[in-house]
Amino acid sequence: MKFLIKNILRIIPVLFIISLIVFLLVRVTGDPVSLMLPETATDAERAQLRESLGLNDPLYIQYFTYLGDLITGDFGESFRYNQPALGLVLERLPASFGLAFASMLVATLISIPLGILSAIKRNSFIDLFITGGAVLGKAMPNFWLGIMLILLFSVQLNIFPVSGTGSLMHFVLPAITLGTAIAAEMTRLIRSSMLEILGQEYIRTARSKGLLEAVVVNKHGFRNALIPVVTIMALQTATLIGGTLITETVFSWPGMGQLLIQAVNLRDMAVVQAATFIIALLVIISNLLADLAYRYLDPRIKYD
Amino acid sequence: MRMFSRIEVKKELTLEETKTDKKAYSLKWLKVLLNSKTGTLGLIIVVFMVLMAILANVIAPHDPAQTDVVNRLVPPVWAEGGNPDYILGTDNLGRDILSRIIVGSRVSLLVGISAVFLAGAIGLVLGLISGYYGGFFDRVIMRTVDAFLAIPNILFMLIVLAVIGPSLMTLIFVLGATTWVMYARMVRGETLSIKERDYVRSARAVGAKDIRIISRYILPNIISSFIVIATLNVATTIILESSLSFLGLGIQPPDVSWGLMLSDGREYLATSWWVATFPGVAITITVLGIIFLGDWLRDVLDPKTKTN
Amino acid sequence: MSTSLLQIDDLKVQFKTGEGVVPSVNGVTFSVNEGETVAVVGESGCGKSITSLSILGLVPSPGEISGGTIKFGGKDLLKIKKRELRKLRGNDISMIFQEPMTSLNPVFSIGNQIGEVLRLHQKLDKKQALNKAVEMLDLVGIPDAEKVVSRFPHQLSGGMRQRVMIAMALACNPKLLIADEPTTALDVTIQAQILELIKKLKTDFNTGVIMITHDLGVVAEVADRVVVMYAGEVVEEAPVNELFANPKHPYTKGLLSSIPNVDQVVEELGTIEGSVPNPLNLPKGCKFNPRCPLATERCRKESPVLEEVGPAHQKRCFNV
Amino acid sequence: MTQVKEKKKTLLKVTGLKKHFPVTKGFIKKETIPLKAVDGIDLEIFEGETLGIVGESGCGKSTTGQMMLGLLPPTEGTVTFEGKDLTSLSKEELRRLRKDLQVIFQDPFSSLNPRMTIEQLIGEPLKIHGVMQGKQLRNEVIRLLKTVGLGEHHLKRHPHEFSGGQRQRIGIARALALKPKIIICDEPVSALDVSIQAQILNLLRKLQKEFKLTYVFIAHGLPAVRHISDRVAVMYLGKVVEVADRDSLFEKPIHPYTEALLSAIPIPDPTKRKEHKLLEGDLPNPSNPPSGCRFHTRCPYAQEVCKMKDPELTEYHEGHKAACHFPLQQ
Amino acid sequence: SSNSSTSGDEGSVEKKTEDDKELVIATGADMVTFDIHDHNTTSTEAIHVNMFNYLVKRGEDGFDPDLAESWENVDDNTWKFKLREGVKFHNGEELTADDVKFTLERVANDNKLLEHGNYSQIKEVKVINDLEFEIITHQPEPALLNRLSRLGSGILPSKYIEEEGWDKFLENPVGTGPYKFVEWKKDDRVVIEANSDYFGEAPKWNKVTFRAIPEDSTRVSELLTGGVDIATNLPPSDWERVKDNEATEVAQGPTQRVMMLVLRQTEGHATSDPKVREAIDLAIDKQAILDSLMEGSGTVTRTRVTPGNTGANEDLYGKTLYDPEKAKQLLKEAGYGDGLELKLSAPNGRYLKDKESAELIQAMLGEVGIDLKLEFLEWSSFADKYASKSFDDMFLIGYGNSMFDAALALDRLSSKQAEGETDYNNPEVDKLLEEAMSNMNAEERAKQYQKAQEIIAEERPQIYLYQLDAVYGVNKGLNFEPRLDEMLYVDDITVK
Ligand SMILES: Nc1ncnc2c1ncn2[C@@H]1O[C@H](COP(=O)(O)OP(=O)(O)OP(=O)(O)O)[C@@H](O)[C@H]1O
Ligand SMILES: Nc1ncnc2c1ncn2[C@@H]1O[C@H](COP(=O)(O)OP(=O)(O)OP(=O)(O)O)[C@@H](O)[C@H]1O
Ligand SMILES: [Mg+2]
Ligand SMILES: [Mg+2]
Repeated sequence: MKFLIKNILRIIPVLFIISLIVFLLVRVTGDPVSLMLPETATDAERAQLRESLGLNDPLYIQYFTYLGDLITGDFGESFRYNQPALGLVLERLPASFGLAFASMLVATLISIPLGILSAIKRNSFIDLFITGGAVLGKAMPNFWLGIMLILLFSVQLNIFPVSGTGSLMHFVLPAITLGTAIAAEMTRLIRSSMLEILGQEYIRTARSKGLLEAVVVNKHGFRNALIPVVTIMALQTATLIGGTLITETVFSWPGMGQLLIQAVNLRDMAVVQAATFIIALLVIISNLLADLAYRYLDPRIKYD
Repeated sequence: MRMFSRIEVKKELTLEETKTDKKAYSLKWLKVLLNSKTGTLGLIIVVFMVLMAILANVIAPHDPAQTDVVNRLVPPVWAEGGNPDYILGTDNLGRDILSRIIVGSRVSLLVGISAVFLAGAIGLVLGLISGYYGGFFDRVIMRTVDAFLAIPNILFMLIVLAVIGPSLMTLIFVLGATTWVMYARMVRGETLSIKERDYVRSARAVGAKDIRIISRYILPNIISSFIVIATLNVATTIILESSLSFLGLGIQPPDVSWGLMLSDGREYLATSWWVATFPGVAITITVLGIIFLGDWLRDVLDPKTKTN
Repeated sequence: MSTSLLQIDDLKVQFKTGEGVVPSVNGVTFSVNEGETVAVVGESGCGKSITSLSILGLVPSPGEISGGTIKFGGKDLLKIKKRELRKLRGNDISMIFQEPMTSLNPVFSIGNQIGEVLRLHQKLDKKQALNKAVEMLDLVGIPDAEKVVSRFPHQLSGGMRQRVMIAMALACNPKLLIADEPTTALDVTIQAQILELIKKLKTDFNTGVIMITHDLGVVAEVADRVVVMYAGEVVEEAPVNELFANPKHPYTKGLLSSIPNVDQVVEELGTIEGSVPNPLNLPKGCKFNPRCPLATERCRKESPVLEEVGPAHQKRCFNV
Repeated sequence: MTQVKEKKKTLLKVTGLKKHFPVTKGFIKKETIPLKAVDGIDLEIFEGETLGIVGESGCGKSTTGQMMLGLLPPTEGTVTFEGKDLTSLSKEELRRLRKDLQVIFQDPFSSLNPRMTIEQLIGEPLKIHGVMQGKQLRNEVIRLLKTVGLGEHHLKRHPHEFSGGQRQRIGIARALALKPKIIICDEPVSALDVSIQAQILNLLRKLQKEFKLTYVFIAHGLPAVRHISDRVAVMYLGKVVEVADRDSLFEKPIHPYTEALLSAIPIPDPTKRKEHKLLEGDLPNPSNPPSGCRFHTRCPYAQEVCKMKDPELTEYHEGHKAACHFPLQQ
Repeated sequence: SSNSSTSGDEGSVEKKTEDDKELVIATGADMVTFDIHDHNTTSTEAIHVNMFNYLVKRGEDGFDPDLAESWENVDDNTWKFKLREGVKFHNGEELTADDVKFTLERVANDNKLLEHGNYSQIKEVKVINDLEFEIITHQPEPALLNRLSRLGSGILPSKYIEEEGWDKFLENPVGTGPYKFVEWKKDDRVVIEANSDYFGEAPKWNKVTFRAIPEDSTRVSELLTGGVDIATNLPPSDWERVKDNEATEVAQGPTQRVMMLVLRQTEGHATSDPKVREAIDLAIDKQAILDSLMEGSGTVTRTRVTPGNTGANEDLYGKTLYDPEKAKQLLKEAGYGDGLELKLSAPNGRYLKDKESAELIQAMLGEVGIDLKLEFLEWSSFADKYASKSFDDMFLIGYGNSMFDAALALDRLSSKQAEGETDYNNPEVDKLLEEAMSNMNAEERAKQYQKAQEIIAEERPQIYLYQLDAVYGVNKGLNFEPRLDEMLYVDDITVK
């Protein structure tokens, strides 16, 4: 409990810096007025809008106003949807979250067995094959893989729906698309983590007890290998969410990714800010969860 | 509690008798390299790609921007309807895909390498300061790193590029400015651990100044892990650039990059496969080469494995 | 003389590495009897651990056993099936390793790790295994055994962990216990506790013990018989008193003169010049010749063989 | 022996030396409880002598050594070297003083920068202090190498090309380069093979004679300490529990801990197998040391008072001090 | 073309049949809002038209009644309308003149609304009785009916909005149209269902879903697999594939969008020389661009006012100039014999094949010795520059015209509007446009516009390239006719 509180407290300066980054990204770099008004708007109208948005204040004042709003959860209104930006983002959260979760699941299901296998069959043909596959998985851009999967599994084979949401089947292709790169990363990681663990003395101890090799690997080895993997998995959350930007577009998945891309394109900065902030928060929370999992997995930390 | 009171003296070859003049040493390296099949392959690929980029203008059979409206979407030479003029076929504007790949290697590698350089430089300096001096700097830098890590790279880039407009320079800058955190984290971690090693203590004991300790003791000992990570990141950056192209924010024509070709060609995946496939293959091979090379470098440069 | 429990004959182990073949064990021969403690001494890298790991078929990966036999209970451990060997491990033959800090799995409780052997070999259920684990911990002198079973390795001190390792090794009443430098990582006060414990258990259970060490003090303390190794070979073997009183091999002599003694102060320690040869580039002839004060032309050309020099005393040297 | 000591002048003196490490408990956020690694030590080191410091792992030997060198700022107390208080010197002054204070580390593998050649490693101290350069420097390096039994042909090699004993020699050469007055040897032989240990111990003795060096010799191997030291200090949990000259300490220990320590050492003579006076239990956790006399939890002679009162270090004989309520011999 | 490497059995989709009462249409972008006055996107309106009705509809020639039964010009500034009786909103309320007043005055008065500029001509709506009202304009407004039959002209339920508030309306919009709102899942789908109380012909579909699928290839794949019945904006690369597929076909038709280069005539720019402008025009083979990038669909043109628009000059339509030799000649005459460097800014991804067109144009201009530097901008940056009129020599843009009137199309070329952008200044054109603006004589007005177009085509402040076609992928079981206004009236789509 104490641990949680302390970590949450540590998040505050991070959020503060994030707010600064987001603010600078959004305010310093662009003037949303020209996109918010019709082409026919007069200069006077522009000036008025600028005034009413507070864009004429000095930057630091703008920042503090913005920070003040932030604390009250007010990210401003989306001018595209004329709705509070935060609400829009939160509305999309479940879709993105579901996709991210499914992808993580896919990644885990793929990477754990393959990672372990290639570690125990180190330097064999299988290892080379899996390592090669992992590199390939990493080298394929998301959008390309997504389109290929659609062409193969939906258009040619007619197994999965092409796009959109609705059923569990709809999850399959986007989750594979998004999960592949992460699976690739994780496979490599599990492999090296496993290799390191398998060289540890307690593995030799386990063998000297007469345990089956499978037990040695899966019980004594994997539990330990999992510890660094969990951390990396958490670090992948950012990548994962970043990946949704593209995957959601390819599969017209109604999540935050699409919202964000359009918001950026239209300079709907309230939404951009809200979404960036929420995403950052999500990443931070998932890191926190990973820390918790870490503590659970590694008794050395639990009792320190 | 510090647990290891006595140092593990591990299976250390006593190399007293080994003759190790410089030449033999480099030969050994080569031997080690050739011993690793993937490492050799990686090196060959990377050298090939770099040469291709350097000599692009000389070896490209066509002007990569030259459109040929009559010969649009010509399939590669070996496929039915192929044209020997265009070995890998042409794209929707009738441009020679092979030439575009050759010339595109320039931008792709340039972006990958420069961005990594930039990010690496920022990360190295901040990581060293953070790890070596600790204290307030460290806290500020590390919280900033956390903040950056919480915002997905691609999102960061999306926003900046959309707002200030994509160009080669901004692209490199933005890629560099968002990925420095990885290096900073890694450098900081290594610095922290090396700082506690006895050889750093011994440097202090003989009266070395901070600058000397950082430059002669810490830097040389993290540089190899650094190089490994940087190498691998060149690959990641190349892929990232293609994703940005997908979002319309990557390299802008008339510049060509593999990412751009791949992204443009996606429209033809179902009908004219070669348009997107070849740049994709170029990316894959390069990434493969870089990763193999990086993995191998990891093995060779790591002093732990070196002695064994 | 009691019956021979383990008989190692002409064991050869080599490592095929990128830089060449490392012959780390090069024709090692010795035996262990029931209830007897055989100490194997030698400098770092001379092949002690590899020899002991060979017995259980645990030689790490680029290494392979390239010759010899290891007879245990009439069977050659190098020929039997993997499954049979696994049955012996932890049951008839068990091992303790040097590093108590890293030999226990950090993520499982002590009880779990000790119980694991019992469940496996004695087919106990979880509950029984746990009870037996507590019993074993008691036996090795761990206070509060009931509590300790549920702890994790990092919560114990080095000495406690080594006791846990011993408890684990002895859980199935093995006939042979291999202890690979079990006290090297421990402080003297703790080392003394552990050595006492091993001595006591040996007499209580009549277990044969192979004690690997490079501390001649430890050897003098616990061994019945001593095998001295150098560069992958046995250079001398003798009962403990005989060896200390009457070392025959120059290497053994050098070793004995080079240890400082708390009991008596000498102005200068005896030394063995030079250092252990690179296993990739072993000297011709007697492996010890470059460091040997008595080396002759013959030593540089021919390899001596292990020969009897007294009752149960063998040495590998041309000099008399 | 005692008369000799009278004449000797104190080179280095520590008084009331303490080091408390802030140990962060909890995973990320700190909740600091001090780990009392060194908790009030007074020691004197006389010119030309070797002071051995022994004690179990974690009792604060290295920490003391580091503070003596000025590498670690003490939490409390002073370190006086030739009349100058190291703790009050500026960073730059301290750096210059380093010439006189050198160190040899335990682990020959991690105490040499793997990326430097032997020439650089040994020449570096001279270069840093601007003592010499160029040809002269190189010659000096070669001379140093020869002093420690290595040769010119080793100049261009890197540490990993040497065996442990050789590396330790390189470390010694590096420490010798600046002609220091005192060398703190932090377990210089613990990591080495027996046959090599003897070489290094002999070398250290030879150098001491040759260069009139003063050593602080930290070790937990009592035989080596006895072999090399003139005086010995025994530490337990951050405190010195007994200090005396060598023979008096080994032959007539006063503190029960010293006695136990001596008894625990295996004697390399199978005919002298003896019953050990075994100590119970382990070294307690230094961040939560026992009250009163820290040794009382393991002491066979402990009584009530030991739990309550921390005994003072008292001189029982000439130069033989111990901190115990129930000293073994008076 | 050569690129038909796919087989015909891609996607085993069935043809649409009679008893299938549901229709799914895939669009490239999601609807923007249900605030009909606060968007200016055709694709949003294309959905709205099924839920809302205008007062009048554009018909074959002239205008047809919709909510308004009849209308007349009372005077230059006053139009009188009579509403159809018994029209009900989806929530059951009756349509009255008050609703019209509420709707039109809102957009006419609120300058924050995106459509304000197109309705600000209306001064007020005077309610006569429940069914009758008058629209009074500030100035004579010859194009009023054009304005009332386009984007943002749907009539809103005043009572509902006043009582429940805009937020409620936006969440649960109510109109008079043949289809009622069911749900809108942003960036996913808009679902509407048949309004059984519709005053007109009964709706043909029970349920219609508009799915937003931004990625072209995904949209095509959905069509091929039967996931959707109609896919808009079919990328040319996939036409063959869609045609080859047994159950799908391609439907195409012209749109209001004309692609053009806008040239700066400001002093100091080479493009201020009419010879250079002509040379550019002559150097570009527009038909070749259509052929190579759009599979030949689209129509070359020398005017922006295409057939179907009031004031169209059909003589300039379907015509194009291409004469690279002459272009070289002209350049030489203009003093650029040894080459000329110009800069073209173009949006990337905004219009069909915009980037590729610019690249082809670059190549074609290169042939005649113009070194064209391309600057591609992602749309929002492009829009920024557009608003600040800060393009260099020229930019590529595709204007639409939802008004179906020349006024809107040519307005930008009046010297006042052109200032800072093209700096085109021709008093004659200015005069023609000015007069036509408020000329209530339809025929004469058309003449004025046609004349202006002729001058513009000669002087080339804008070089027209071609009119774009809209291309749809359609399930073969459906009758679907693309409309010039790109609206998707679902009741016009029927099962064969
Ligand atoms: N994984 C390995 N790869 C290559 N050579 C190895 C490996 N493991 C051991 N060796 C070689 O085997 C030899 C014997 O090693 P072993 O571990 O038996 O030594 P040891 O006598 O136990 O030494 P120590 O006292 O340091 O434990 C060493 O010289 C080493 O070179
Ligand atoms: N930098 C540090 N931070 C926190 N605790 C430390 C630090 N350095 C040492 N300690 C702790 O201080 C205590 C004394 O450490 P020190 O290294 O001086 O022991 P030592 O007697 O030299 O032990 P060893 O024989 O293992 O070298 C130990 O408990 C150790 O864990
Ligand atoms: Mg060993
Ligand atoms: Mg120490």
